[in-house]
Formats: sequence, C-alpha cells, structure tokens
Amino acid sequence: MLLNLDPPIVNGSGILSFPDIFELLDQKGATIGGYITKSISPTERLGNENPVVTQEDTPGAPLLNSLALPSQSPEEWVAELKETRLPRAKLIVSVNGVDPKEVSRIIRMVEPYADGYELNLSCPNLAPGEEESVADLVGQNPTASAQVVRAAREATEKPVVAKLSPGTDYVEVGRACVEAGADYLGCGNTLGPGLAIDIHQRSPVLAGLTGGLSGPAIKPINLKMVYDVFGALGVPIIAYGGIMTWEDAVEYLLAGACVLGLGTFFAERTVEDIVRDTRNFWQGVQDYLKGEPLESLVGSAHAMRTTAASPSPQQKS
Amino acid sequence: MLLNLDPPIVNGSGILSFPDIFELLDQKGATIGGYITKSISPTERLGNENPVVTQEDTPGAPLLNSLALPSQSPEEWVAELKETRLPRAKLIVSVNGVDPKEVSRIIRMVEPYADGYELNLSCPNLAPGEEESVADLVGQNPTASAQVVRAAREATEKPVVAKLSPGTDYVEVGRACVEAGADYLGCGNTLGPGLAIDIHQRSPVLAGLTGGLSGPAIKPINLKMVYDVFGALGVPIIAYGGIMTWEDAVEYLLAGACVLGLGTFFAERTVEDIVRDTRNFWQGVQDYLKGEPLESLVGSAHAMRTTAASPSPQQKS
Amino acid sequence: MRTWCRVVERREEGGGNYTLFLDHSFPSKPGQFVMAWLPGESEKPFSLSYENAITAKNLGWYSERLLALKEGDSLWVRGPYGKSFPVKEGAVLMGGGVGIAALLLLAKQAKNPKILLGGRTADDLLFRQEFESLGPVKVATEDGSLGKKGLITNLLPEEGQYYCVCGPDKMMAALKPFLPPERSYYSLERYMKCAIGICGQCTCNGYRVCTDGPVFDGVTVQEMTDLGRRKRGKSGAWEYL
Amino acid sequence: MRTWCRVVERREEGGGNYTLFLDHSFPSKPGQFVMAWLPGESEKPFSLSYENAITAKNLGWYSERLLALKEGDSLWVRGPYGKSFPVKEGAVLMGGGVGIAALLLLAKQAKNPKILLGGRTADDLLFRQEFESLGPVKVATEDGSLGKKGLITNLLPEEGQYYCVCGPDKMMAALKPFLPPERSYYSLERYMKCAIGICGQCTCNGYRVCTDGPVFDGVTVQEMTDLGRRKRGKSGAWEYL
Ligand SMILES: Cc1cc2nc3c(=O)[nH]c(=O)nc-3n(C[C@H](O)[C@H](O)[C@H](O)COP(=O)(O)OP(=O)(O)OC[C@H]3O[C@@H](n4cnc5c(N)ncnc54)[C@H](O)[C@@H]3O)c2cc1C
Ligand SMILES: Cc1cc2nc3c(=O)[nH]c(=O)nc-3n(C[C@H](O)[C@H](O)[C@H](O)COP(=O)(O)OP(=O)(O)OC[C@H]3O[C@@H](n4cnc5c(N)ncnc54)[C@H](O)[C@@H]3O)c2cc1C
Ligand SMILES: Cc1cc2nc3c(=O)[nH]c(=O)nc-3n(C[C@H](O)[C@H](O)[C@H](O)COP(=O)(O)O)c2cc1C
Ligand SMILES: Cc1cc2nc3c(=O)[nH]c(=O)nc-3n(C[C@H](O)[C@H](O)[C@H](O)COP(=O)(O)O)c2cc1C
Ligand code: FES
Ligand code: FES
Repeated sequence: MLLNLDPPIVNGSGILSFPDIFELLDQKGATIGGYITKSISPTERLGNENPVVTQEDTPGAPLLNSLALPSQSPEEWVAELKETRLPRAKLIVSVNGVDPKEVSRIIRMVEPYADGYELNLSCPNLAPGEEESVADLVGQNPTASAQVVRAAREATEKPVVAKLSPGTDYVEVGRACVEAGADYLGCGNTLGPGLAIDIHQRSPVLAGLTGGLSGPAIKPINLKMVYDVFGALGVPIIAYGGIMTWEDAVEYLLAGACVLGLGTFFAERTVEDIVRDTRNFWQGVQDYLKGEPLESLVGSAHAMRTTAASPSPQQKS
Repeated sequence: MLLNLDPPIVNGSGILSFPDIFELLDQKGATIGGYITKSISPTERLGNENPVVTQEDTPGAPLLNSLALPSQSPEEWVAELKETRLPRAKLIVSVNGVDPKEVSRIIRMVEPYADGYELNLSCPNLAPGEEESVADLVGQNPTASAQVVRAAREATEKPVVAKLSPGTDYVEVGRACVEAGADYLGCGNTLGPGLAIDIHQRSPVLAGLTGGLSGPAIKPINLKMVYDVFGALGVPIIAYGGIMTWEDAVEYLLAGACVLGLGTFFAERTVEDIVRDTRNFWQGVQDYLKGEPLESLVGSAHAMRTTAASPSPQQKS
Repeated sequence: MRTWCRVVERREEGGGNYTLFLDHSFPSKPGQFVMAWLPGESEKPFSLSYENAITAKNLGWYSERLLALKEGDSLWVRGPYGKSFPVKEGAVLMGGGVGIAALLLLAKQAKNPKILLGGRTADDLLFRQEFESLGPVKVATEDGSLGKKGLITNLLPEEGQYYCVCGPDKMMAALKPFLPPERSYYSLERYMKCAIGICGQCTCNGYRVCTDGPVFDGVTVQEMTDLGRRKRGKSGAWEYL
Repeated sequence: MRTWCRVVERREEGGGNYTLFLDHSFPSKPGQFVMAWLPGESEKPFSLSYENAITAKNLGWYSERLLALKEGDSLWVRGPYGKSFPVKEGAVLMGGGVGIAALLLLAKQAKNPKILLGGRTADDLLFRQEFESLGPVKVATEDGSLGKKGLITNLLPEEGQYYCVCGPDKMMAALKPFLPPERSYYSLERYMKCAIGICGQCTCNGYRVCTDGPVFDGVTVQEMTDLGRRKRGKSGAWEYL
C-alpha cells in the first residue's frame, strides 16, 4: 500500500520529532506531505546527556548526533497522538525495530492515529553502558530485520517503511524486508558513526562518544544506496541524506527515490523559513520537471548512459 | 621497525603519486617527511576513463574519485625509482595488495629504492575468473589481508604499513595484519564509494559509476577508525582522511595516530602553496605542543574524560 | 562549533547568582543565548548577560558544577543562537529570577528603557544597581524586603512603547493578560538538546524555543497554551508545571 | 563542479579547427583552461579561446566526438583552472597549431601585442585575421604557403618586453634557447585526469601542469628536461615524444 503523500516530502524521524511541531507547520502551510514522529521505543528512554550534536565550523562539514533515541513511553505517545490534528499532511509513526513483539504492541496502540509506519531498523548511537546494541544487530541482519517487518505487517494494513542504514548489506536486508511485507524502503539512516575530539579538552566531544553523520557530506553514500536498492529491488524508496536543495531532490529521484526526506535541512530554520524554503524546494522540483510527471523521473538515471552527440534528455530553456 | 619520518607527515598514496613530484617538493623544502608512491599493480593499468573526480559546489562537500588505480608496470616503476633522489625525505612504495605472490615480487623489485612499504588493501579480492567490478575488497577479509601482509613481511625487513578501509571490520582486519607482521596500520582509505548524478544529463557523473569519498566530510569516520584501532591494538598508525589544518592533525594524534597523511589537502595547491602551507601546518602542531613531545599526545584522548572543575590539560596562553 | 573559553572573573551578584566572565566575546543581539559545555557534565543554554559573560543561579546539578568554576577554568561555548528582543525607544523591561540576566544587554542598547524587577526577596533582584544606572527601576518583592510587596504584576500598569519580559514560565503566564500582545515580547525557557532546531526537544506549542525563539512576540505567545503549563522533559514526555 | 552548457555556435576556423561557442562564460585570465565533459565519452582539457568558447582540432577520438557537437547540443564544463600569462605592455605572442587558441584572450587584453604564428600550412594559422586586428602579425609556414617558409623560430629575433608561447612541446623546446628566460612564459600540455592537482598525472619535471601551470615562467621551463621529451600516458608510464 502506498502513502499517497502530497507532496512526497517528509521530515526524517528524530528531526522535529513531535506532533505539536507537525501541527504548527501543517497549519502554517509548510510544503510537507507527511510527518514522521521520533522513533518510539517500548519504554521511556532519556537518550544521552548533552552535548548530543557537534559539527566542525568548516562549511558543509557533517553534523554528528548522539541523541540515542530518547522517547516518551508508548502510552504518552498515544496521549499526544490522540490530540494531534494535521489538516493536510499524513502522520507516519516511527517505531524502533528492536523487538518484533514490542513493535507489534506499539503499532496496535497507535493504529487509530497513524497513516503509516516507519521501522527504524538500526541506530548507530546507543547510550554508553547500554546492553549490546540490539537495534544495531537488527539492521545488519536480514533475518532479524524481516522478523521486525513481519511483526509490523501482521499488526497493520497501513503502509510500512523499513528504514535501512548505510554501511550495512542494505540490498540483502532490504530484500528480506520487502519479502516480509515492507511497502517502502527508507534509504537511509545516518552514516557511521563518527568521532569528534576537542583538541583543547583532549577528549571526545559527544557525551555518547560517537555520533551518526548527517547532512550534505553523506549524500553520495546515501544516493548510491538509493541507486543500488532501486536497481536491485525496484521498490518505492524514501530517500534521506543531505537533501538540502531541489537539485539534491532531483538526484535522489533519478537514483530511484519516490519520497524525499528532509533532516539536517531543518537546522537553524525558523517556522517561517521552513514554510518559505519547503515551498521553494518543491517549486524547484516542479520547474525542473516542466510538466513531466514525477514518476517518469524516478530511477531514470539507471537507463543506458547517452552518448556524446545525442542531445541531453532535458530541453534547456 | 619504524619509518622515522621527520616530520611525521606523508602524502596519501595516489595523491601526487609520482617520484618527479616528490623530488621537486623535497628540493623546494616542503615540510613532508615521507612520500608514498601511487599504488603499484602487478601489470600496467590504465584506470578509468575521465571524468575520474567530481565534487559538489557546496563548500566542504566530499571529493569523489574513481581513478581506479592506474599504474605503470613494476618494471617502469623500477626505472623511475632508480633515478629518484630525495635529499631529505623517505620514500615509501605503495603496493596493491591483490595477490600475495605479486606483492612479494613487486617488493623484491623495488627493494633497493624503498625506505618502507604501504600495502593498499582496498583492492578487489579477485577469485579466479572473477570480474574486478564484482569482487569484494581484500581489506574486508582478515585472512586475505594477513596473507598479503605476510608475503610483504617475508620479502622485506623494512617497515610495512597495512592500509585499511573504513566500512570494513577494520579492527579485526588490522589485528590480523599486525599478527602477520605489519609495523603500521594506515587508517584509512577513501570512504564509500558514493555516487553523484548529473541532473541535466540524468546519469551518473563518474565514468567508473561510483567513487571513493575523501576530504573533510570523511574526517569523523576515519578519526573514529584511528580511535578504535589504537584503542584495540595500540600499534603505530598513519592517519588519512580530511586532514586539512593543524587542528585536524592534533585530533588524529589525540585519537592515536603517529603519522599524518595528507590527501585532498593538496587539491588546488601549487608547489609554492604546498611549501608554505605544510610549513604552517607543522608549525601549528608545534605551537600547540608548546614543547611537549609529540609522543605524549598520541592516543591521549583515550584517557578518562576530565570532570567539570578540573582544569583543562593544556594551559592556555 | 564550540569556542574554548577561560573564566577570567567569577562575580557574586547576590541571591546566589554568579556571573562568569569569559575571555571571549560573543557578538550578539539582546535576548540571544549560548550553549555552555562542561566536559564530562553536560551542555545547557544560558542567556548572555554581557557579550562575554553568562549569569547563573545554583538551581540544580549542572548549575552547581558551572558555578564551581574558578578563574582560569575552562568552559566551551557555542552560539549565540535564537531570536532577540527588538531594540527601540521606550522599552519596558520586566524580569524575574535569573531570567533578568537576559535583559541587561537590552537595557544597555534600548533608548530610555524602564525596568521592572520581581523576586522573592531583595537579593533576587539581579543587576539592580546596574539597571538603575540605565533607567528608572521599579521593584516588587514577595517578602516586601524592597519596593512593592508582592508579584511583579503589582507594578503594572506601566507606560511604554513595548514590553520585554523574561522570567519563570509562571510569571510570564501571569503577565500575559496585562500586556498588549502587539507590543510585547517574551523570552521563553525550555529544556534544550541540539539548540539548532532539529531535535524538537524545546517545543512550546510547536515552536522550537531554540530557533523560533527564545524571544517570541506577544501575538504568538497569546496562543501558547503550554506557557506556564508544561514543558518536555529529557525523554520528550510532557512535564506539567 | 560542472556547468551544463549548450553549444550556441560551431564556427569553422579553417585547418580543421572549430570553435564551439557556449551559452555560459567562464571569467578567466588568459591562458587558463577548462575541462570539457562529454558524458559517455571522456573529459579533456581545453584552453578558453573566448571566455565562452573552446577551439579544437580533430586530433583523435575525443576531439572528433567533441567537434561532432551541433548547435543546441550539451557539454559540461568545469574550471577555469591554472595559472595565466602576465598581461602587460609589449607582449610577443608566439603560437603554433591549436595551441594558438590559448593566446587569443591574451592578445585582446595585453597592450600593443605582437603576434608570431607558425604552422604547417596557412590554414593552420588559427585566428590569423582576428590577431591582425589586435596587433602586428608575422607568420611562418612549413610549406611556405604564407609568410616566411619554415618554423616559427625563423621569425626570431623579435623585440618585446616579454614572450608568451603556446604550441606543441617540440616547438616550445625549440624556442627555448632563443628567448630570455626571465621574460618568457610557456603554456604546456599534458594528459590530465583530475585537473585539480591531486592525481599527479600531468607532471612535467615534477610540476603539475594543471595547477602549477599550464603557464610556466621561462626560468622554470629552462630546467624542464622533460619538455619536448616525454609525457605521462594514461597509466602514468612515460611516453617519449
Ligand atoms: C534560552 C534559555 C536561556 C537560559 N538562560 C539562563 C541564564 O541566563 N541563567 C540561568 O541560570 N539559567 C538559564 N537557563 C536555564 C539553564 O539552562 C538551566 O536550566 C539551569 O541552569 C538549571 O539547570 P540545572 O541542571 O542546574 O538544574 P536542573 O536540575 O535542571 O533544575 C533544577 C530545578 O531548577 C528549576 N529551574 C531550572 N532552570 C530554571 C530557571 N531558569 N528558573 C527557575 N527555575 C529553574 C528546574 O525546574 C528544577 O526544579 C536558560 C534556559 C534557556 C532555555
Ligand atoms: C592545458 C591544456 C590545454 C589544451 N587546450 C587545447 C585546445 O585549446 N584545443 C585543443 O584542440 N586541444 C587542447 N588540448 C589538448 C586536448 O586536451 C586533447 O588532448 C586533444 O583534443 C586531443 O585529444 P583526442 O582524444 O582527440 O586525441 P588523442 O587520441 O588523445 O590524441 C591524438 C593525437 O593527437 C596528438 N595530440 C593531442 N593533443 C594535441 C595537441 N594539443 N596538439 C598537437 N597534437 C596533439 C596526440 O599526441 C596523439 O598523437 C589541451 C591540453 C591541455 C593539457
Ligand atoms: C538529530 C538527529 C536525530 C535522529 N533521530 C532519528 C530517529 O529517531 N530515528 C530514525 O529513524 N532516524 C533518525 N535520524 C536520522 C534522520 O532521520 C535521517 O535519516 C538522517 O539524518 C539523514 O538525513 P539528513 O542528512 O537529511 O539529516 C536522526 C538524525 C538526526 C540528525
Ligand atoms: C584521487 C585519489 C587517488 C587515490 N589513490 C589511492 C591509491 O592509489 N592507493 C591508496 O592506497 N589510496 C589512494 N587514495 C586514498 C588516499 O591516499 C587517502 O587515503 C584518502 O584520500 C583519504 O585522505 P584525504 O581525505 O586526506 O584525501 C586516493 C585518493 C584520492 C582522492
Ligand atoms: S533544542 Fe533541538 S530543536 Fe530546540
Ligand atoms: S591532472 Fe591530476 S594533478 Fe594535474
């Protein structure tokens, strides 16, 4: 089943995160067709202590985060979602794919309020001292991932997105997820994790030691992920990773994505900025398309490369 | 055995690449203690057709390259190396670690001219009859990597560096390499590979389809690699990955590196720029050290993190 | 992202408040804040009381560690972040508790400001003497130790072109009905993680205080049913005030 | 990194040379080059003959494909890259073959330039008429079809403040002994891959032509024993000329 997002633009899970923010943006007219909640865990999680983000001053440097999946309890989420009204956009609930039983429990709890689900199959940054990172293993393991997807599939008939991680055998994991019933694959989560050291303090910056990379720096990696997954599996793909401009969006569409996920895009943008910039972003894609249907673009970079003398497929104005 | 580089700064293999460039830089007084050749293959290789590099215009965007290891034949290398005179710096020969037999043959050929070796383990691990494009990397497999290192170890008594790749199980591969006799681990090669698509052409940019990422964008990943490898194995490490400033260098030293490898650093820098900027780079490290021996810095970010009230270990002027 | 700073002076301000002067200035507009990192502890938001200083009160574990810093100790600072107060003629500044710190730079830059301060006791009236050198100051204390007895609302009405408020949530919620929304500005506080608008932690009715605020205009605040009512705690769950 | 361009005009220049005018200009200094990408084929260096044009001769497979481009076809361009000729009074420009293309922008910008051109036959003397409108032109042709018979060296000596040379390696090597090193500049050609100074492919005696050049001063060129002698081929191996 498809999400039918209009426009096919979502926030990445863990970005903006909360229903009250979604309501405000939707009411103010942000050009976002679906909002994805912070990934919900089976029980309340505080996440790491601050600092949870760091970034070099060089422009374009990757953002590192070690939020480590803070989460209200599912009960508290239900209380919030019950009150949530999105007049225009769809609501997608992200669930931490730790344990199939818990995944299906959470889905059944939020089912009346969700238009679809995203399963976060991996999280590269768990709190220190936390038991051997179960989530990490799930995302790297096709069988474990498929179990989580199957549990979700049995709990709901609504669209299910399986969100993969770069740096895993994502084609095989993705294949297992699709066979288990996933409608979409999310490509992908943050890269790494990586490390930042403060040279004056002489110690790592992030309280969680390492953090997942996001932003323009990871775009080539996640773009290849979309390209590979589309080429191998040909399923609907939600793209995440350094989408900052409409040009980035078009690259991902050409590689095979049909939904565009914005994450680091939102950094230092106010509500007014978001309303204006998402409109311009989507307008940029429209202008590029010049009336061509978006579907015809999806995956078209996989076609044979044209040769020198043949004119460029897009006519320049 | 150690390389004894003064200063402990090298170029990354495949960067600058050729002995005549090393001679010129050494003669002009670049602050580089060791030059590493382009990785030598068993037979001549042309590499990919152009374009072999691409980069987004956003500042700090990763550089993607798909040079694909062009190489003169070993015989041609010998002819060049025979003529090479580096008055001040050491010469390190990089060898593609494809096949243990070939590695030892190449090393024996260049042995009179080399001060040490680096084994590029990020090469296709070719099964008989297998196409290069589908092969895994030698560097993904601890056993295959150890075989290459052992072949080198048997062919020379000079220092041997095993250069690992991010995105592999590099601690285990590194451990196998050290057990097989590697004196140094190189951390690490380019990240990825990643993809870039031209939105007007609607096809991938690089003739080799994908390219390895380098530059500041990959620093957090390779820094974590150095941190992890030093923490697990405590061996001498040559760091590569986005080292552009003396601050980057200090981060890598604190993580555990004892030699600094410059790659993308050299982009768009003339000989005069290189002479001036490598001097300033090294001076920056010296100023930071304020007379403290460099060795005391190496790996010191692994110490317990200090608490709030305790003064910073480095006294500010 | 972060600047390594050293404390050059730790000044006692009375009422348990201390100002930490740093060896770096953060050029900023009045009302903006910085994130102050103490390695091994945490990183929390603080208004700039001076361009090179933050002022804090020992309210819990982090502020306790922060105020234990001595001259020469290190602190890492990023920012400034967020929206600021308008700087115009005829501002009426209204502050309570350590929130008063957010108003000092404004008092210095706005022409002819009037200042209204509230606190439990005279000692809580942070920067009172400094404010007195910048404009007429009226105070209210709950114990009557200085100025009018009672809450800051007791100092109203006060004539002015516009009103700038910073204090505890409850105080701001209490002031809201008395001030003209089109001409008033409120600086809010919420638990922060990223401080750059991505994590959503610091929301107040969908506005991210770190990026859409911390200063909001009265019209926006008018609709903020969460002001004085609830904040998100570390997990994101609502904590009711 | 690359700009998507369309060919707006393909102009025949005689001698098998064609100029491709593009719908983008590349603000540049005389002597700089761009990398021109034909998807599915390759990407190669070309001097800017105009700020919005490159001029090429069909010398092999890539230039053949390039010159097959028609009006409206696409070409992707990055750059400009590299060092340029000095632009001063009293330049003597000396060009041979398609290397002449690198001198046109210089002739337009330098005050009172003199131009010396060499070629096998009159047709090879690229841009001759345009040069004639910019300063005195002398020519030499190997077949004597125009100007002096023989090589460009036959046009020497020529008085000037400084000398700017671009042509085949052999021509430049031949001119070297006749020109004052301190006052001459040579634009070199080598096989290029990255064009940004990292791969080392384009070396001439250790100088990377893409970044240290393509224009070198005569003192440097004096020491270049590889000029006119050898270049690195695609694998990096020396190819002797
Ligand atoms: C934009 C912004 C600007 C801020 N500026 C300042 C500032 O200039 N000076 C400053 O001291 N703090 C400021 N804060 C609050 C500061 O970030 C910390 O919350 C405060 O130092 C308490 O942290 P703690 O860990 O010591 O106490 P916690 O253990 O977190 O809290 C201890 C108790 O104090 C209460 N408390 C926390 N903060 C306040 C407060 N500001 N006023 C009244 N009660 C409080 C808590 O609700 C709790 O009951 C600001 C916060 C924000 C969001
Ligand atoms: C900095 C720089 C600027 C350049 N500017 C121009 C320019 O403005 N116009 C232009 O046409 N080319 C220029 N070139 C050369 C160009 O990049 C190609 O090498 C040329 O187009 C031939 O490529 P090809 O693939 O068609 O021929 P190839 O198959 O590579 O070569 C075919 C034959 O032509 C010879 N050849 C290649 N280039 C030249 C040349 N420039 N002069 C004489 N013989 C040559 C080769 O040695 C070979 O024998 C420049 C090169 C560099 C490095
Ligand atoms: C601060 C932060 C928190 C995140 N939290 C989550 C999360 O809870 N669940 C999840 O699936 N992805 C999470 N992500 C990953 C993003 O949804 C997104 O996949 C990733 O950031 C890449 O996109 P970007 O480069 O546009 O930011 C988080 C990313 C960031 C930066
Ligand atoms: C154009 C290019 C070519 C490279 N060729 C090689 C090579 O032949 N052998 C090798 O071991 N590494 C090669 N590398 C990897 C670099 O040596 C270095 O490890 C990597 O670029 C990371 O460092 P940087 O971010 O400073 O560039 C190459 C990198 C680039 C950019
Ligand atoms: S603290 Fe993260 S959005 Fe404000
Ligand atoms: S072409 Fe790569 S260094 Fe010049």
